[in-house]
Amino acid sequence: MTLSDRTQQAIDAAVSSNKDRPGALLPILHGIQDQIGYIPPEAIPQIAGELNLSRAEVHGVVTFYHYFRQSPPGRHTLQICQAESCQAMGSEALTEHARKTLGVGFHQTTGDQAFTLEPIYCLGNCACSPAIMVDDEVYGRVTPERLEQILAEVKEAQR
Amino acid sequence: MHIENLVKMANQIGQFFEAEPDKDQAVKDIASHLKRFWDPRMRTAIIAHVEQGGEGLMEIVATAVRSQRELLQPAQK
Amino acid sequence: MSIQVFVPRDSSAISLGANRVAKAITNEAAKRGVTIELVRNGSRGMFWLETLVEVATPKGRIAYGPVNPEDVAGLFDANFLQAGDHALKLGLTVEIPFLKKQERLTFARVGITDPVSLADYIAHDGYRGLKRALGLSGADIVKEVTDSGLRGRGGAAFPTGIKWNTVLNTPADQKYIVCNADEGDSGTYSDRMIMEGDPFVLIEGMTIAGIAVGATQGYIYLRSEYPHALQALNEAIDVAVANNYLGTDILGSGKTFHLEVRRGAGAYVCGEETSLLESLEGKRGIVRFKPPLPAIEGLFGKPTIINNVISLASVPIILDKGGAFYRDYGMGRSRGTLPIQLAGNLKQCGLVEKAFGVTLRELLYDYGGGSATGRPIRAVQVGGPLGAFLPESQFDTPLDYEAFAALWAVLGHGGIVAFDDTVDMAKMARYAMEFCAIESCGKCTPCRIGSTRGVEVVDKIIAGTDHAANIQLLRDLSDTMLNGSLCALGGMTPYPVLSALNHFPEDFGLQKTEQAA
Amino acid sequence: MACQCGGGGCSTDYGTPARVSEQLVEVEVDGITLTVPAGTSVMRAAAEAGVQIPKLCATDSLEPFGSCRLCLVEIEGRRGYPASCTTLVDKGMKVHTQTPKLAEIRRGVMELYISDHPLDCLTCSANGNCELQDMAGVVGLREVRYGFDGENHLKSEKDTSNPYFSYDPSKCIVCNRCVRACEETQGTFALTIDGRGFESRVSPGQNEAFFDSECVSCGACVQACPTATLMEKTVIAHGQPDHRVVTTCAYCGVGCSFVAEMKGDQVINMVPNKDGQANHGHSCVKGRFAWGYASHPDRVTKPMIRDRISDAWREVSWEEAIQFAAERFKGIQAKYGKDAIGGIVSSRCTNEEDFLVQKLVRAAFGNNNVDTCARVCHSPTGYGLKQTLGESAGTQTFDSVMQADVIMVIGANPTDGHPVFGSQMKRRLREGAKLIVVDPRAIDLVKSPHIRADHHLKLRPGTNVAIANALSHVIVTEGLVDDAFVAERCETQAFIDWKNFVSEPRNSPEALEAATGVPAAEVRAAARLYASADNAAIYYGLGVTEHSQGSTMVMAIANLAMATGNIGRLGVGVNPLRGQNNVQGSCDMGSFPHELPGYRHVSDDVVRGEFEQAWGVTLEKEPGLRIPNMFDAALDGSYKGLYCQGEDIVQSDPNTQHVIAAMEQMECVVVQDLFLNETAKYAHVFLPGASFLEKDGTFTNAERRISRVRKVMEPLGGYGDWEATMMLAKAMGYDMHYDNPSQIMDEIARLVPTFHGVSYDKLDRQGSIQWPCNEEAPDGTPIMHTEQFVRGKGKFFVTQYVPTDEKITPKFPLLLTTGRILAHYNVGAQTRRTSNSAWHPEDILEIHPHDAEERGIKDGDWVGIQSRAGDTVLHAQISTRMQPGVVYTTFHHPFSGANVITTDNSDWATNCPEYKVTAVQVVKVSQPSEWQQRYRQFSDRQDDLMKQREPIKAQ
Repeated sequence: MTLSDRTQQAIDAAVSSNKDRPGALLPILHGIQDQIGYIPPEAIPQIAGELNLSRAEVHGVVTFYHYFRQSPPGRHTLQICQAESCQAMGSEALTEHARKTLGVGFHQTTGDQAFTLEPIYCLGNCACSPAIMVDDEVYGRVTPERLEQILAEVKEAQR
Repeated sequence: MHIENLVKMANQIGQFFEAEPDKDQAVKDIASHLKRFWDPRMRTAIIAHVEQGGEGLMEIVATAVRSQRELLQPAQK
Repeated sequence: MSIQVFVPRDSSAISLGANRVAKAITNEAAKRGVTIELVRNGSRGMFWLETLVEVATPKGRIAYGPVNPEDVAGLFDANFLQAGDHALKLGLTVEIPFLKKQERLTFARVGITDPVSLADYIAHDGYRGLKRALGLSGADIVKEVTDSGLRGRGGAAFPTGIKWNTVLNTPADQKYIVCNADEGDSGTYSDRMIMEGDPFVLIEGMTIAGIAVGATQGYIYLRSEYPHALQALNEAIDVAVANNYLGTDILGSGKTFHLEVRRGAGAYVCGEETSLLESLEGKRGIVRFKPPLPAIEGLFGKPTIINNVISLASVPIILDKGGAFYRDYGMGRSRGTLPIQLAGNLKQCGLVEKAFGVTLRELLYDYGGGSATGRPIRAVQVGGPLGAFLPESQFDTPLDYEAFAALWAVLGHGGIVAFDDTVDMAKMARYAMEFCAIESCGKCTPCRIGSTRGVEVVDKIIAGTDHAANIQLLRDLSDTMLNGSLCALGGMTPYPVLSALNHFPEDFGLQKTEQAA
Repeated sequence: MACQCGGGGCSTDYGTPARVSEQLVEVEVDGITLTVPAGTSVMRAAAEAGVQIPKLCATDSLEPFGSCRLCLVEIEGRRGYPASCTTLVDKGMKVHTQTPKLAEIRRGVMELYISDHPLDCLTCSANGNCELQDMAGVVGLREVRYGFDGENHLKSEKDTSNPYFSYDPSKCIVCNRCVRACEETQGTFALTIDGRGFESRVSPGQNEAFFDSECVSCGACVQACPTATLMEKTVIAHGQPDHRVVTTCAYCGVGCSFVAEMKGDQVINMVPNKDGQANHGHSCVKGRFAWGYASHPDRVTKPMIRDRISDAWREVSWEEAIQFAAERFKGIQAKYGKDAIGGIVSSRCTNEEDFLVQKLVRAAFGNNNVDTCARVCHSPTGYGLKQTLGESAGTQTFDSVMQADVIMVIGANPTDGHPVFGSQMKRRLREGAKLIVVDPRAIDLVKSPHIRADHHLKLRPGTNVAIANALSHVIVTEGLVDDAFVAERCETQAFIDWKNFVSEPRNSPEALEAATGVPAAEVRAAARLYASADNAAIYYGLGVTEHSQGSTMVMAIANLAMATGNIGRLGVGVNPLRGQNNVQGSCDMGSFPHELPGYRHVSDDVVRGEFEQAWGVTLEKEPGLRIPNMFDAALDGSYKGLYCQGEDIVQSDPNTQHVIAAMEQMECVVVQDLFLNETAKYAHVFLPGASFLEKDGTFTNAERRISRVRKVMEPLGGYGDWEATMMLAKAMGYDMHYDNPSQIMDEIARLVPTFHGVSYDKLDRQGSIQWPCNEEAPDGTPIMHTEQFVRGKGKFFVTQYVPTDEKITPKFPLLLTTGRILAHYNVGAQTRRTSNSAWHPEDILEIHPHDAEERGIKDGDWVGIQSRAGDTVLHAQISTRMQPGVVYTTFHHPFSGANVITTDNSDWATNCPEYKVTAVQVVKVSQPSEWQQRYRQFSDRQDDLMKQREPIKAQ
C-alpha cells in the first residue's frame, strides 16, 4: 500500500526534524499525528529504519501510549473526562448524554465521520468539573445542554 | 598438466614475492613455495616449460625455476 | 497611559470562556475608542470566579467576575476601567478572602504577571534565585535546598536535597534535570497553573538545579493533555534563550543549561519517574525496578534529577530568600507551603497555597465553601486516584505527610476532590480498580491482572454474588497488589479501594459494624 | 560432568546472570551464610546457597526484569517485600525467603496468573516442563477464587506461521522473557509487547505472524518461554523427551553445544546447551531447528555401485561395495601409478573421520593426494597465519569479543554465517564497542536495530589488500604503531621492510582510492580508530580468503594486528570465522596434501619418521594434489580415482563445467554422503554416510575448541564413516583397527604435539578443550601468542596489492560476489531438506537499483548472469545493500548454478578459489540458461537411475 503524498510528507518531515534528538521516537510520532491525526502502520518501518530500531520496538511504543492512534479519527475528537472530580460533578450523566447524542460509544466515530468519542482521565480542569476537550479546546462546567451547543458550534465552524 | 594454468599460478606466486626488497631472497622464496606446495607432476611440467623457453612466465619465476632446478626436480622413483 | 486589563490565559479560565471575554473586551474598547492594554495573565486560582477580569488602578487591581462575554458591554457601561461599580465587581483582588489568607510562595506571581514576559518576571523578583545560585558552589546550592526541608511535591515526599546531593556526588560526563510535568493525578492542576501562569519560575528552578549538580540538559516531560502549558513553556523558553537565561554561558557565568519540552502521550504511569525516563528515551513507558536510582543511573543511564514541577518551581524562592525562610513555614517534617487544589463537588474550587498544617475541614469549608450542591460532604479523596478516601470524621486532619500516613492516607500532589452524600463508594472503589486497569503499564502481575480482577470482584460485590467471599477476595487482592506491585500504581490502588470499603462499608452491602478491617 | 544434559532442563537456574567482582559480600539467606561477588542478586545468592526462590520472569540467561513478583523476600531492616531478582546483596544482609506473609503474597500472585490461563495442563504440550505449573505447585495454589468468567485471553488465536514453533497467546504470562531474549541474547529486537496493562501480549513485529516479522527463528524466545506459549512443533507432536544427550552442532564454525532431547532413538528437540562454552545457551535457526534432514526420505542408507555413471545403481552389501571400490582403486594405481588416486575429506566430518581419511590416503594409497574442502574456504588462513604468527589458527576465544573496544569485520557476515557469535558481537557493540565493516555489501552489521557501523569501507570486490595496505599506511605514517610491542615481539628487519613498503605513497589511502572506491578520509578515520583502541579485534571470513590474494590479505591482517599490538590478550587478535563446523579440525588433522596432522610439512623427515613408525609404512615426502590440481590432473589423464567423504565438490567448487569435465574423466569415484548429492551423480560407488546425530567423535570450532559429538542414534547405513574408511583401508591392503573413535583421538593425541593433552575423558570432564592442549597447557589455550608468537618472533610480510585478473570489461561490466544466507548452509544439502527453505526457497541475484534500471530489470525478474566461465539464470532482487556495479548471490541451490559462473582463478599460495570476484553481465531473460536446462536433464536422468536401482539381494 502506498501512502498519500501528504502522509508521506508528514512522515518525512517528522522524521527528519527529530531523528537526531536523543529519544526521538515520541517527538516523531507526535509530529506525524499532529499532521495527519494518526500513525499509519506504513510509517513504522520508515521510522524504525531511521532510528535504528526494529519495527517491533516502534510498534510496541505506538501501542503503549493511548494518545497515539493507529487509524484515522473523525474530523473532531470529543474527549470526556472520566476522573473522580468530574464524576463528583456529573460526568457520568454527561457521558451518557454524549453517547446518545452522537450515537456512538467510546473509541467509536460517528457515521458522518464528524466526531470520535473518547474517554480521558483528567484534563487538569478539575476546578471546573465536569470537563471535556474538543480537539485542542478544553471546556469546563459542561452540562448536557452546553455539550450539545459546543458540538453544534464545532460542526458549524467547520462548514 | 595444463601449462597455461600453471604459468598463471606460478606468476601469481612470483608477484607476491617480487615485492620483497631482497631479490635473491625472493627468488629462493618462489622456488621454496613451489617445492612445498606443488605436486611433483606440476613442478615437472613447469620445469619442462622453462626449459622450452618459459613463455609467459615472469622473469623472476623463470629465474627461480632455473636456479633452483635441483630443488624442484622431483626425486626419481 | 492606557489602562491595563487582565484576562487570564489559564486553560481553566479559557475553558469557561476567557478567550471570548478577552476578545469581547478588545472589541468593545475599540468600538468605544478606548485604549486599553490587555494582559493575558495566569489565573489567580479562584475558578468559581473565572473568567476573572482585573483592572489596574492606582489603589491596586480591582476584580470583576465571573465575567461572561455578554457582560462585557455592561462592564464598559459601568466604567469598570475606572473601577466602576457593577454587580460582578469583587473589589481589590488581594482582599478576596480566599486569596487573602493564602501564603503564596511558589505561586507568588501566578495570576499577577504576564506569564511569558521576562520583564514582568524580573520586575516581580524573578531570576533573583538564579543570580544568587550563580555565585554559589554546587554543594552550597544543594545545601540551601536541603536546609529548606523541601520534599518532593509529586507525591512521594522524598527530600529534594538528598536527591540532588546524590546526583551532585555521582561523577558522569553528562547529567540531566528532568521535570516531571506529567500531572496525571485527577483533582490536581497546580503544575498546569505554574506552567501556564509562571513558566519562568519552573525554568529558573531547573536552571538552578542544573547549575547545582552540573547537568547541562533539562527536559520537561509534559502530558499531552496540556496544550496550553506546552505553548506557554515554549514561549518562555524561547525568551529565556534569547536573553541568555538559558543556553551556553548563562548570564556570562560560563555555565550551560539547555531546556526542552517533551510531550507525553496519554500514559498515567509515565508520572512514575522510571517509566517517565523510559518514555523520554523513546520507549514503552514501563516501570524500571530500583535500584539503580535515577539519581545514579537515570535518563540514558546518566545521573538524573527528576523532580515534580512544584518542587522545581519552589527552588527559586528558596535560593532567593534562603532555605531557612522556606523552612519556617509548615509543621513537623512537612516544611514550607503546599499548593492545594480544591476540586470536585465544592462551591469554591481553586488553588490554595498554604503552609502545611491547614486542616481538611478549613480547606473544604473556609476555602471551598462547602459542597456545590449544598448537600453534606460525605467523602474526600486526597492525593489523586491512588489516594485514600477520607470520611467526615477525619476532616480535622492537618495537611502533613506524617499525619496523613498515620491515617493510612496520602497527601500526594495536594489534590482534594470532594463528594457529596450522593456518592456511591463501591462505585468509587470500582473506578479505582478500573483506572488502574486502564493505566497499568502491564509489567508486573499484581497490577496487570489484579486491577482487572479487582473491577470484576467489586462488580460481584455490588451484585451481591458470593458477597462475603468476594469481600474477602477484594481484601486479599488488595493485599497482593499493595505488597507485590512493582510501583505505586498497583501498589497504591488499594488505598482508595480499602479506604472506601473500610469507611463506607454500607455502600458495599455491609452493616456499619461489619467493616472490621 | 555429573550430568550429560548440561542445561537441558536439569541444571540449576540461578535466576540472574553471574556477576564478576573482586569485592565479596557476605550475606545470610534463611540462616545460611555465604559469600558472593558484589553485584550478585539476592536470588542468585540464595540459589548458590541451595535455596530456590520461586520465580517466573527471572532466568539466569537474562538480565533481571522484576515483573512476576513471585520472588519477593523479606530482608531484615528493610520495609516491604523486595524482589530478590532485582535486589542486590549488601554486606550483612539477612534474607528470609519463606515466611507466612511471603507465602500469602506469592499465592495471591499465582492466583492472578491462573485466573487468565487455560486449565489444560494434562493436555498441554509443556506438561511436565512448565515453570508456571511448577510454581503453582511450589506456592501451593489450591483454588482460583476469581473464577474463569472474567476477562481473559483464552480465545486468542494461535500463530503457527513459523515452521518450527507455534505461538499461543492464551498461555502467555507476559514475563517478557521472549522479548528480552530476542533483545539481549539474539539482538534482533523482533518482539515487543503490544498494548499495555491487561491487554499486553507478545507481538512479533507489528503484531503480525511470526513468519512475516523480523524474527530470525533463532529459538531464543522459545528457549526462554516458561510455558507452552512458544513451543517447538516437534514437542507438540511427540511430547516431552525422555532422555538427553549433549552433542555439538554440525553447522557453522561456531560449534554450538546442544542438548539432543530424545525419546527412544527419536530426536524430539535440539536445545542449546546453557553450559556450552561457545554458545552459552544460544542457537540459530539451523542448529536449533534444521536437523530434520537427518531423517529425510532422501537419505541413502544402502551402499550402491555401478560400472559407469550412465548405469543404474545397484544396492550391494558393504563388503561388496568396499571390495568394488578397492579393486578399482588398485587397478587404477596399477595402470596409472600410485599417485593417480586420492581422497577428499569434508569439514563437516569429525576430527577422527578426517584423520582416518588422510591416514587412508597416506598409508593405504601411498601418496599425499588428500585435501579438504577447507581448500576452497580457509586454506589461505592456514597459510597466512602460519607464516606470520606461526600457527594456522585464530588467536582468540569467542568470549574475547566482550573485551574488544573496536571490532573490525572484514569480508564476513557473522549475523548470517555465524549467527550465534554474531549475536555475541552485537551484544558487545550495543555495550558501546566501535565497529568497522570492510565489505562490498551493506551487511546487517552495517545497520540494523541498535547496531550501526562507525565506518563501512564499502570497497570494490578484489581490493582487500589495497585497503589493508592503506590502513597500514595511515598507521605507520601517522605514528600509530605500537613500537614497544613490535620491538619486543616481532622480527625487526621484516618489520622495517614492511614499514618502508606500506609507507610508500602508492600505498596511501588517497593513491588507492581509485582502486578500492573507498574515500581516503574514511580509510584514515577507520585506521585511526582501529589503531588507537585499547583493544581492537579483527574478525574475518571468506570475503578475505576467497580471492586471488587471499593469503596476502590474511598476512596483511596479521601485520595490522602486530603493528598495533593487538594480539596476545583478551579483546584483540586475528579471528578467522570458519565456514563449516569442522574447518579448523579438518585442517588440524593433516587433511592438506602438503601437511601431516598438526601442520607439519610432509618433507620434514623427523615428523614423517614419527608417523612412519606409528603407522608402519613408508610415507611420501612430496606434497600431493590440491583439489583444483586434482581436477587439472584428471583432465590431464594422470588422476583417475577419488574417495570423497562428505563433500559435494561438483556443487561447491568453482567453474562447474570444468569440475564436471574432470569428474567425467574419473574411473572410480567413491562418494560417502547422506544424500545422492551432485558429486554422487558422477560416482561409481556410493557409501551411506552418517549424520552428526549418528556420529561419535569431535569437532573443532573456529576458536580451536574441541567438542564432543555424541551419537544419539545408530547410523542409518549401519556403519559410521570412520568404520567405512577402516574397511576401505583394509581392502586396499592396509589394516588399521580402532574399536571406537576415542582410540583414534588417542592416536591423534600421541602424534600431534598440540593435542598431547586431549582425550575423551578430559573432554567429558571439561566440556570442551581449546588446543594447544598439552604438557604446557593441560587445560587448553583460549588465547594464543600471549608471551611470544608460536613461531618465536612475529613476522611481517610485504603485501603488495596485485589486482585480480578478473577485470570488468564492456562485455562483463559488473562484479559478482557470493556469500551465504542465514537459513542455509553451504551447498544446502542439509538445510534444503528442512523447512528452512521457507525463508529462502531459491538463490537470488541482488542488484543495485541503478544497475537494474539500466538493464530494465525489475524486482523478481528472471535475469541471466554471464561470465567468462558460463552462464545461469536467477530471479533478481533490487537492493541498495549492493553498490552500483556489484551484484551478489548465494550458492545454496544446485539449480542456481552459481559456480557455473565462478572462474578457476585462485589464491596464489593455496589455490583457494576466487569465489568473491567474477566479472559478469546481467540481462533480463525469460527462461533458465542452457546450462540449467542441461543440468536439469542430467539430474533427472540420475534421479531415474537412482529410482531404477536394483535392490540388494536378500541375504
